[in-house]
Amino acid sequence: MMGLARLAVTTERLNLDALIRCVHDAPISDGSEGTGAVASFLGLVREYNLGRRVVKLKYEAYEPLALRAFERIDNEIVERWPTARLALHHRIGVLTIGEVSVAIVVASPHRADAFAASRYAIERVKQIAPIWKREFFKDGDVWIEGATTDPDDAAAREEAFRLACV
Amino acid sequence: MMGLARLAVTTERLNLDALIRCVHDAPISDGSEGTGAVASFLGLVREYNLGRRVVKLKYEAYEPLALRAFERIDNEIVERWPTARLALHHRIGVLTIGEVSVAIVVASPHRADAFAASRYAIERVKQIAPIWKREFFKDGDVWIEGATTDPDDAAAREEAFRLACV
Amino acid sequence: MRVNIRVFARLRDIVGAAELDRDVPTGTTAQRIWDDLVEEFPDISTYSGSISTAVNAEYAKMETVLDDGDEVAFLPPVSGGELPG
Amino acid sequence: MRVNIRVFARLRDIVGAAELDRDVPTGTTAQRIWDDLVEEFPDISTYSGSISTAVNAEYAKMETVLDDGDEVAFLPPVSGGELPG
Repeated sequence: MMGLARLAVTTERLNLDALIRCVHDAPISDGSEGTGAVASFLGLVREYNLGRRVVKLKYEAYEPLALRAFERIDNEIVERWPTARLALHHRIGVLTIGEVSVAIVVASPHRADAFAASRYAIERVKQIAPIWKREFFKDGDVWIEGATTDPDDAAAREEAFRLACV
Repeated sequence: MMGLARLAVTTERLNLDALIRCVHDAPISDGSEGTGAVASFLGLVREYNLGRRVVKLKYEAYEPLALRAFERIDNEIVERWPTARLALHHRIGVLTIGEVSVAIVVASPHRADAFAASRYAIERVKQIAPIWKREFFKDGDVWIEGATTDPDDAAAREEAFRLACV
Repeated sequence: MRVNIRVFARLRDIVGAAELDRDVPTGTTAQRIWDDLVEEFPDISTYSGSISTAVNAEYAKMETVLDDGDEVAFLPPVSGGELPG
Repeated sequence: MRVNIRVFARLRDIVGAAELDRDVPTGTTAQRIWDDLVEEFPDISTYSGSISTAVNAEYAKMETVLDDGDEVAFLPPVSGGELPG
């Protein structure tokens, strides 16, 4: 059986268990202790955003660049947390309330690293992944735009580290 | 179908997906925004601990008190993060390498709360749950003991909040 | 009156049982039960400074006076998981 | 030479297509492509201060000189998810 890619942009429904197996079965870089902690994060389509009731969302990505952003985040994580192993999938297309838009899993020997790296990953995804979100309401829709973050912006990275509490 | 208990001590294999459904389907206290974030934590039996190669672990609990500790943690979380919803299962009995001993899921409208509350939950479990761990090696075994923490110890709670980065 | 004593982890190993029933006089405290247990199983004395106590599955002080039928538990330090780092 | 232009999200809505092919002179920069696009679709001009650019799926500066067959993408600000709190 082909192994699941650790990093992906996909129209398929996200499968957390598959992502966990993907990082759990993978050898940890230093090979010294084994996996003791797996921290996961799921981002879901929330029913209300900024006070508006959401009917559905549509995610659009510049896929090749999004994958490169994920690879960059993966490298940043290994650099800061050498024993951590990341899996990161983002769904695109139309999603309804309660569906999972992003799934992040980090396995590591100890829990502090797994928690910090998973938080760091989602902050960096929000900062640098070229993925846009269109919210549909009962009577209209809007593209949600945010700040543009240069992937090389050191201040943005620092902010992600700060939120990851390291 | 009977709903899964949000808090449990069990000899059964832990099922993260079932725990996620359990908090995801549950109404969030303030009912205002819906679930936007689900943070999870799995503690696994690590192959090496303190430099020793582990063959298997045995967890033993004082079950009724452990459940009360979980209820206490649940209350502490709702008090600090009113929109968060916790599920917390701890396995007991004999576990081999790579098996999941504890599973924690927190759903909330926003990710900051889900991350913080899930980290807080595992720190509090380690502090106050009457669950003991026996490590078996190739040629012997040892009970792992730690500090005794009074559940009312405010300093311990503060430390858990600090690790949760709040 | 009769109380049910529960011990865990290494305490349980030393005592050789998870539960013991003991007949004790009215007014007996958890501390007194522990002291009697130490007399019976001297190897557990190293835990005198570190155990917690629960009465009827609620944390309690060692000075708690027991009632007939009470369950008193002596809890060694919890595992605490991994060391920091 | 010919370049392939890619636009996303609201830019794509305004332009009415995800991709456009344009014949441009040798030495054309990403900035020049954008300026021509603004002329063609004036409603996108509000993005002139906030777009990022990628050339062949790598982030690039607006001053980047394009080659024949290059793919130049104009990226509106990413969604950034929820507001703080």
